Amino acid sequence: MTADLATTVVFVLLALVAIGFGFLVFRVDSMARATFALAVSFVSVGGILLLLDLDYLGVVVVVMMVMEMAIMAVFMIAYMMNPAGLMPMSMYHDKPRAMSVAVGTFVVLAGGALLVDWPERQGAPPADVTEQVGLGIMGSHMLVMMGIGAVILSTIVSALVLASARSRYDRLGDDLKARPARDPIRGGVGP
Amino acid sequence: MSELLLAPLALFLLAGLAVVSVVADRALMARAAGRRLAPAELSPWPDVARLLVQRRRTTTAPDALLWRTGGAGLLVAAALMLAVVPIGDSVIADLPVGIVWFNALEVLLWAFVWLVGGGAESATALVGGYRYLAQALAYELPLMFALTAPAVAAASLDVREVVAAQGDRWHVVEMPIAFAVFLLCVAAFSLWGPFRAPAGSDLAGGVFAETSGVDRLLLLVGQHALVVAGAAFAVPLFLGGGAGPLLPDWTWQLLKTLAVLLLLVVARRRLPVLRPERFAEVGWVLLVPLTLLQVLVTSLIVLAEAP
Amino acid sequence: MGLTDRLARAAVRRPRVLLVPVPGQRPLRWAAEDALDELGWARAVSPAEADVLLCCGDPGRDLAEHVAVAWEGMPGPRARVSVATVSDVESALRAAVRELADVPKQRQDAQTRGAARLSSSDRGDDAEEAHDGSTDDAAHHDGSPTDAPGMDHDMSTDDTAGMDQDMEMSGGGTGGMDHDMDMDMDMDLPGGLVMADRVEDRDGLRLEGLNLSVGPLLPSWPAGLRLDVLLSGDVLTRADLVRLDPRPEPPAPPEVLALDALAVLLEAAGWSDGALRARRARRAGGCGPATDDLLRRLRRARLLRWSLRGLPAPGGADLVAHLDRLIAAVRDGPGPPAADDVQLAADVVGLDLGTAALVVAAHAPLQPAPARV
Amino acid sequence: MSLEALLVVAAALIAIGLYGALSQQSIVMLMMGLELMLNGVIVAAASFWYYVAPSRPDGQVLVLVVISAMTIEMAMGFAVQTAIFRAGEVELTDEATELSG
Repeated sequence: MTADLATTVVFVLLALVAIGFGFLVFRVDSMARATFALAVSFVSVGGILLLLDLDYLGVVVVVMMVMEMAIMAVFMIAYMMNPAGLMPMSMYHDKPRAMSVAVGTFVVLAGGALLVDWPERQGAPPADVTEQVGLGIMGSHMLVMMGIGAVILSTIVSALVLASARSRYDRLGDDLKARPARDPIRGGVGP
Repeated sequence: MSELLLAPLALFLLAGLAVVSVVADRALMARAAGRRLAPAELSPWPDVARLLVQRRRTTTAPDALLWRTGGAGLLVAAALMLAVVPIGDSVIADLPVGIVWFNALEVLLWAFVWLVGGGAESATALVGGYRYLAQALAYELPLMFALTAPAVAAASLDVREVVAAQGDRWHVVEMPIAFAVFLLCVAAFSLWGPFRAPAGSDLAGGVFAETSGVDRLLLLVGQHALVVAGAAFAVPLFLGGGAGPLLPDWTWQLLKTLAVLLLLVVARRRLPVLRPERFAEVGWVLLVPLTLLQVLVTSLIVLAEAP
Repeated sequence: MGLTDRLARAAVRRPRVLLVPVPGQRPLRWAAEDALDELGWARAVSPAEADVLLCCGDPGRDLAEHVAVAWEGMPGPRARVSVATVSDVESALRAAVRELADVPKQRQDAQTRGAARLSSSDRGDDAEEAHDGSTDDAAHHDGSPTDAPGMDHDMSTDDTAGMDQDMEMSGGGTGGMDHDMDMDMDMDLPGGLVMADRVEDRDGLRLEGLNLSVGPLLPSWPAGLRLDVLLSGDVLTRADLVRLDPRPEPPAPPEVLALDALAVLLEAAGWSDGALRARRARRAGGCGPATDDLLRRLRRARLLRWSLRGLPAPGGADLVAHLDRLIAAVRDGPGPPAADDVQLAADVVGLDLGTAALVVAAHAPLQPAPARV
Repeated sequence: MSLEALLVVAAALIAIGLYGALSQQSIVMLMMGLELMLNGVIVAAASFWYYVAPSRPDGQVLVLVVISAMTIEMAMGFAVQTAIFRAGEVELTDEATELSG
């Protein structure tokens, strides 16, 4: 039973960290801290996934989310009027209403979680959990992943189109014949 | 070997190899300067002592919490990377997803180095942080694909399985591109040699610019530890782990790690810094397709050899 | 006692030296660099990692202010020495080591600094600065020990007193974080800094500008050159070039000048081994095996050329052409071209901070054209 | 550790994320709120997999889908932010009013 107890303790710790730092995101007065509070929250959720035997997904959550947070930190510094976290940050609108909506949501969701009679566990986790998800996305759930692939591709394209001010006419001239292309940074690959 | 002894042993080896990298580096430097090699000159001890004696320094309004977190993070990440490297038959942390674990720690470095740069609240350090992320974006996908190739060949993310899958033919034979890209990425995530632009002298030290005393010592130790951890990880992934004739497993593993480490040290002295804004294009236009091709080739080999 | 003692003794065996090149004193810089190379001591790239501040000559008033800032930024134990003649270098370094090892003196230094810092947080002034006698109001001298190395700037400070100081100095166009003021929450920025507008970068994004003074104490940086730049992210959107206390350099053989230019350029390109070899060749006077070896390596340096190509160089052309010109100059070609400050200030706009430093380094050892002196 | 406990944690994360998304003015902070909500969804999906149907991959696949959704949201969020910033230096939600009547 000691293993169970240890798991419970670790779970409670991770859950508290995930929730606590999640709340800190909107409480701290510097953007850098907000971003990294969110990163800590994600890492704890990754830890919770590890407790559920989801080794691969747990580590992948850490990979994806820490990367996102690091990029986010750059965007925050670029677009907010606070280049280095110099000004105390407080930008709220509708704080009381937001709080009441959030509390209401929590009561409904948590109440549902506790009151609903959840189905019994069917079957047991396979020996290799990672293999299960791998076979899943390459077999029975392939359509899902193919759909996501298409969405990701279109995201890449549309995000670049949205974010970039330059088009191929800016790079290659009006007749698309300018060589080498007129790039702000030149000389990586090619002339 | 007892699992309990393994962790201290690994830390000891980490420290030893880090010292070796410093000594080799200083020896190469003395050669370039045309000086005679004196033992006293090779020792890293005066540098360590200097930083231990030096006072800590702070900036006008640093985010001390974040700054210190980042500073300690490098060393912690390196130690955790080593945890999944098998030494002989045993491994400290028997994770079934060791390769992704390595990747996750490498990604944590993004955050740590960014914190070191951004936490100081100084313009040069901040620009160093930007550079690290710009560089990281350029090498991350190639690194992921380079890690994918040995995993595909072994049909497992477990580092020990990857070693077992190699047998006589090391992975480096069939995936040289992945090996080269992996080493390049090790240099890149440890701000090493051609990839030290984020801590470059053109930015007065970049992310390290504001640190002194023990803070700097911790960062430098962490940096060297990262290089060692990267070299140690390359061995089970691409160089057959402990496989080799006559000598016992762990000796071969140590020798191979040492060889990779020295290769990285020589690269550091011989190559100029790659300007990050130019490397970005190389990463995306050249390395991503190359590593993808590598994964394709590896998959075809796996299929061809399937019973 | 044993360990502490040994620690203290080992700590001064290989100190890091921050070199201050002074305009008109090129031979002193060469002597100092050669001495460091021979001892195997590394040069500090920032005050934060420096133990010894070595002035190669007597800095003029403007440069002295930057030196004072750097001195304040050194963590300690620290020593400050100055050389007047080439033969002084070694004794100066020895004196610096003695000073570093002088524990009571270093302790006292730390205590006086601590006291100065305590009182300065009340007055928004710095004792060290005050008795240094710098009275030039236009120059930026936030003497806090906390400034970025070689770059004066104030990222942030909470106390209003410090900001007031910045405001009166912002007339000099240096330092001070620039904020855009069109948002309400910005209005109570302490001290009411003079704001720069958002500036357009090369991608057409209008981010907030940051005024920054770059140099003159950066590694591979021309003696007494300061760039006052407006940064958008890490891209320079405006650059004004200032020569502090300009003085003509004594003449030297063209091949030695070319080797010096190579050494500085290679150091800036992040190839410290190459720079080391170039300095060796320079010490040998531009002939002998060291020079041949260097030139052979330079001709083969494909990665270096890849890194340099397409960047603006002194006298037109790109840095690769400049490199080739310097290589030729070592053998028998004409000496390196003259620096053109107006061109340089225009060239660096649109580059990022690091690339700009590389372009500046290519100009570093060159004499400014006479009209600008 | 039980399904109920995990779901309460998920509910808390979703609620905090919702609070952030509703109350923050900055577009980037709003996105952080959304991320936090999806974070809660990950916990919920993983715990359903573990406690309800561990023998089927559906729960795991759902987690992968949520992770992809987060990255897509992030990429598009930054792209839109860059675009409207380019157009009018807007970085607060209240200032992005082109579509309001």
